[in-house]
Amino acid sequence: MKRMTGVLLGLATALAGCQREERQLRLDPPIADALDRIALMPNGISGAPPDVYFALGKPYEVNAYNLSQGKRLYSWFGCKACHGDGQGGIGPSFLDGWWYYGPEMVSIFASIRDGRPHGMPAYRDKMTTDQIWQLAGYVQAIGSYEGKTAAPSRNDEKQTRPAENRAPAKLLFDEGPIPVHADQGPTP
Amino acid sequence: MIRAIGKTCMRAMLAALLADCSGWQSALDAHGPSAVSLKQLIIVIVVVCSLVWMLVMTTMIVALLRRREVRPATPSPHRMTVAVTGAVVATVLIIGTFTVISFLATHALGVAGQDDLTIRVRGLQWWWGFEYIGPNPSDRFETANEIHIPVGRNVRLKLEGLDVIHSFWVPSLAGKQDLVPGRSNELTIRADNPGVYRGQCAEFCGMQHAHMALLVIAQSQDDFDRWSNAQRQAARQPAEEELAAGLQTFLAKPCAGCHTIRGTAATGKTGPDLTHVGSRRTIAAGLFETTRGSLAAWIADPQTIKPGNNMPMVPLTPDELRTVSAYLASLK
Amino acid sequence: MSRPATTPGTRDIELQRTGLTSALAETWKTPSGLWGALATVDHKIIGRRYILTAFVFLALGGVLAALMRIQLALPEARLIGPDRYNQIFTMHGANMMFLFAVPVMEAVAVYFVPLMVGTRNIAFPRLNAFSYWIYLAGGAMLWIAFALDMGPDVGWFAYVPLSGPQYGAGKRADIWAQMITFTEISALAVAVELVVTIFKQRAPGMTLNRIPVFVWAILVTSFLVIMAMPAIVVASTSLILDRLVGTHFYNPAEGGDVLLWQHLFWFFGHPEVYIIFLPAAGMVSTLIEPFARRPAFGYLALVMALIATGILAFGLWVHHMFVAGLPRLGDSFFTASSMAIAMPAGIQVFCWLATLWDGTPDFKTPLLFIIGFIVTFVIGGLTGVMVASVPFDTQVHDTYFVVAHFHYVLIGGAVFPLLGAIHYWFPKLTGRMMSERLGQWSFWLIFAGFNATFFPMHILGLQGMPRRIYTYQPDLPWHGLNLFVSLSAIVLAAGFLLFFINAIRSARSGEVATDNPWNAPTLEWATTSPPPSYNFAMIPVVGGLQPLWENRDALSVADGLRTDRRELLVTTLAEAEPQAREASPQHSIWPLWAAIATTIMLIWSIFSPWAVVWGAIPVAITLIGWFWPKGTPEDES
Amino acid sequence: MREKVVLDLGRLPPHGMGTTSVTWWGTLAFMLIEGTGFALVIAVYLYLMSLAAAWPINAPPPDLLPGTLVTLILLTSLAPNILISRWAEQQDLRKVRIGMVIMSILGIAPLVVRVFEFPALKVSWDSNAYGSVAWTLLGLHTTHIITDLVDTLVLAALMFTRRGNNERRFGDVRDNAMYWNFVVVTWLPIYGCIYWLARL
Repeated sequence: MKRMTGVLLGLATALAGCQREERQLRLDPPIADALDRIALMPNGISGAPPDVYFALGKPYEVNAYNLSQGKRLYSWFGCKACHGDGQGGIGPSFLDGWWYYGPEMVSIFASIRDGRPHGMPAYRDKMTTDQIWQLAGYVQAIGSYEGKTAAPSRNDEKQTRPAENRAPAKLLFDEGPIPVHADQGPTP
Repeated sequence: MIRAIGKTCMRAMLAALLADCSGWQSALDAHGPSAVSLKQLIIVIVVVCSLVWMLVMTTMIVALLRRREVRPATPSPHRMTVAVTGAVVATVLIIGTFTVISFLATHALGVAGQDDLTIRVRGLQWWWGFEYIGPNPSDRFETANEIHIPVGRNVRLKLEGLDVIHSFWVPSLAGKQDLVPGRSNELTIRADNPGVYRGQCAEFCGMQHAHMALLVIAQSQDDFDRWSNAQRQAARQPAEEELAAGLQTFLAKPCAGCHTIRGTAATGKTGPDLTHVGSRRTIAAGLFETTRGSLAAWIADPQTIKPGNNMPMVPLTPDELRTVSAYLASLK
Repeated sequence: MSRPATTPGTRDIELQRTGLTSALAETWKTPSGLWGALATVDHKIIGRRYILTAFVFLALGGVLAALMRIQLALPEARLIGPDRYNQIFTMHGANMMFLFAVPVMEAVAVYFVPLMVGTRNIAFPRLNAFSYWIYLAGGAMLWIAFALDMGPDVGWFAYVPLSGPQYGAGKRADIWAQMITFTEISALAVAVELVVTIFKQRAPGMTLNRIPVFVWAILVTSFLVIMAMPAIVVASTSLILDRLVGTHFYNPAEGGDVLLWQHLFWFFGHPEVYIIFLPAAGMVSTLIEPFARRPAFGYLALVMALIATGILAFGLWVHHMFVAGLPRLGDSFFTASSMAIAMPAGIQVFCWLATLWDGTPDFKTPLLFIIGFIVTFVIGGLTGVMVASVPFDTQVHDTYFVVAHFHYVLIGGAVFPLLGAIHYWFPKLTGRMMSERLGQWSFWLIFAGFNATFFPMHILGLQGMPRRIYTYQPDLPWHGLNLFVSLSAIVLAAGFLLFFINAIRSARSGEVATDNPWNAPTLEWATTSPPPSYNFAMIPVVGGLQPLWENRDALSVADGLRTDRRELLVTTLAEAEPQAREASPQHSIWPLWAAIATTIMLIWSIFSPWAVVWGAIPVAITLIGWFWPKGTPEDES
Repeated sequence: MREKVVLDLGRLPPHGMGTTSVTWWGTLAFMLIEGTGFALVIAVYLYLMSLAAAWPINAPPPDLLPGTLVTLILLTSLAPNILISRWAEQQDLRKVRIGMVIMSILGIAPLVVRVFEFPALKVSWDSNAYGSVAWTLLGLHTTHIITDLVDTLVLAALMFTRRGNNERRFGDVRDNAMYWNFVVVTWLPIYGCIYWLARL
């Protein structure tokens, strides 16, 4: 029942306005909860996001506002401490074309929500579902090989790499001759 | 229908007239030296300008309605020169005086001494962070959206723009000054009478520019010392079990990710410091009076109350909501 | 110098009057049908389009204003959310400044300057066509973006960092910046055409001191456009670069500066106000003559005032930044300069009053609008003097006081004269008169509605109501006045509605106009209403400031121009002595292609920097096609 | 209204050259626009320079060689440029044709060197504000060289067609030459800015 309403509401929102620019400020609780129910493979790598995610039109990948909110959260929740601006550090890099758990949104969502072995903490209790999805979308955008037009531009800070809308991962990868992970191609 | 509109108009006019110099966020309701001098300047200039306007209007009305005799429509160069020079001289005199008095008034503004109370003001989307700085580190403490100042003392505000440009403006005390990222501005305010003065961000700063207010509470030195001592303390450990439960919820849920409550495990930095949130008159940057109810409403659905602000809607059970709001209200 | 006469029977002297007009009509005609509509280079057709489009944007901007007033009528109203509201007030400002105010003034000039200086077409007529298409494309882009929830939401001033890469999510700010590029291209193009037309195409004998004041105003305005608009082009381009390819013009962390934007923006933004006001002042000086039934008082003073304003306009941009924390001493200098600009304004007002005093006023709608203009503009000017004072400004800056101030200057100072001018020139635009009765009604509604709407905003500002807020809390003492303002706005809207109805009805079925219904003195009234495609069968020869008043029985003209090709007269800059018979280009479709190519390049470059490279190729091709000679008689020499 | 003929324009030339032609004035107006643009970007350069603690911002000053080379090429191009406008005035088709070819070459040459000038700045447009403004200045001037080069090439082609021998074409050649002078002259302050201010 709840899922049904969620899906319906999702469809409604999907129909309203331009996907890229529309700013969904308030995620209705039923949808939020539906979005939390991802089906993950047993090995924790990849899986399927809930139907409502598609009903909404993959808002966290294509919507500029969500992506920029994700960028905000990336610095607010201290992701930089381990991952830098995506170059990695204590934690893995997002720019080298190598995703330990795959580049799918669900995997990234799961990594943030439930944490991962070797030090990635779970943010389940620190962030809301909406926020985790926004952050996941942004993290995926950092490592994306084609600069999405919806991806955020640079911050008003010291620059450590080109902004997400310029596909830093691709630039780094092209820098060659031997990419960071020789075994990985530009389409992971 | 028509009558209804008429009535509303009348009521509106009346309200306007009554409201004229009242209001707790008005340049015409001055309670500090610089605001007072600004008010005087405003009145002088407005009066002079009104006189000029009436003069021009009378000239025009006479010009339009005077009875005229037939005469060749050729301007005599003499009258013209007289006319133009007259206009020039008059204008020069008036604007010259205005320039001089505003220059003097500018110099009167913002004269700060050494022993001043200093407050670091941080403008953020869409709330105000305040950090009291004293001679020794132990004096410093943080609060948000509300400052208390001792009456009759200069207070130096160090204005820092952190995200976008905001503008600090408490009309009853002083003119506005912008908070510009990458630059540091200063503003000195002083209140001569105790009272609560409202201010508001005056530079468009995005989605919730309309709801970025602050309160300045001017009180006697003793009251101020009492208040600042209280603010320096960490939050008291909740004794009652409901409040303890509230604290638990606060720590277990995302709340602690963004907010600090000194003396607890909550050390988030991106939201306002809530150590003594219960002691503040308002929440959500001047949106509501602080009550258990308003706190609960705010926590339950911040995006409906203040759309676009950075506080997420955290799913809570009714119990959690009750206890956490009770706990926050108790943080005096 | 003297060359063999061209093929016999093609010179106007050799023809009878009827033969002459039909020959000219044949040479200057715009081809019929859609093709003709797209390819025309007739300044009158393009000017009329320009004016019409600008008024459509005025109506749209008015709708936005109405929405804002509905939202603000009551505290904490929930009709419009903050996200939409920010788009709405940004659209309102950008639309009114860039798509209405500046273009409409240039549009009126495009239509009337060639007529008032007695030539047959504007200089560079194809550029003129191009500029219109570009303007149309820019406006369309902005409004389509708004419809897609993609409208700019950063204010018409687009201050960084709010509009910058970090805080301006999506493409909304880029839409704003690119709309600027569109409107600047068209404005600059028109400015060039007008300057050259006024310099080189004046009728013989129209020496500098015989140029109508309106034409002078347009000349000064065009120079303001030429000197000021590059600043906003630099600003918006650097903003797009910051957002798209990560330059650091406005990033303090990497050596950029936030206030640099404000300097660039206001270096353009303040002259912008005079780009809007000066033509209006020129209109007043021109309109006042037929309705005071006497020559304008103090021609020299009026012209000098225009020029002085134009120069001072560049010396006071900082008064928009008094609270940004710049050195106080510099601020005081800008206080002085900002106040100094009140002087030329004062002189003009005085000359107008003197004209009315000396003349015998004829209270037709245009004169009513002039009177309304003086009443409101003087208020706007005086509040301008107020905000020019630094300390005064620290209390009213970014409050409703300023909103009231600039609406008094822009509506009272520019729109009132414009509406008066539309009533006055309507016969020349359409060949029909506007209804006087409706005109009077619309004037009184607009005048009353305007003052009731905007005067209370002064008080609201002093009571501490900031600008650009989408709502306010009930415990603030503003709701009474806000409700009153919103109700008054209905009257104002009704007035404008009546004006539009009047214009549309009169254009269809108004009383047919004679050549010179107002007995006006300037050259545009020396030809038919509306003028023929070639404007004048024979180029008039000017002997004074009021050509049609000096010699009321006959108009002195010059002959000897060819009728088998589009030919007009080039005269000297100062004395307007005939220099050459110059050809004027025929209609061409290439400006449209060029405009389309440019539009594609500009919109594409919002999304990818490579658009500038690849998009430039079609632009170059269309331009070559445009300028490649086609062997028309106009190409002979 | 009756008309009284008081002036005969029949003896006037059917086309004006130089200051008599509207095109000349139009070119002048556009030069004024672009000149203002250049001046503003230079102003931005100076403004950012005045704010910076050290200038250039953590980058070495740019290499002098390519920029100086471009300057020399541009300056040498002035000579044939002035000649061609004189030939155009004399309506000497043959010389003008030769001149247009030379000018086309002298238009391409600086572009070739310009390719090496960008790396010689030794800073990327996205590394800091100094890089941004330096690249913008250089890019802005490069677009002007390109536009005038295209114009020159088209005119050159035109001069070899049957439409070439036409007073208007010669007028266009002169206006084009005038515009090239403008492109050269505006380069000098930009050159001083990019290469010598960064060395102060």
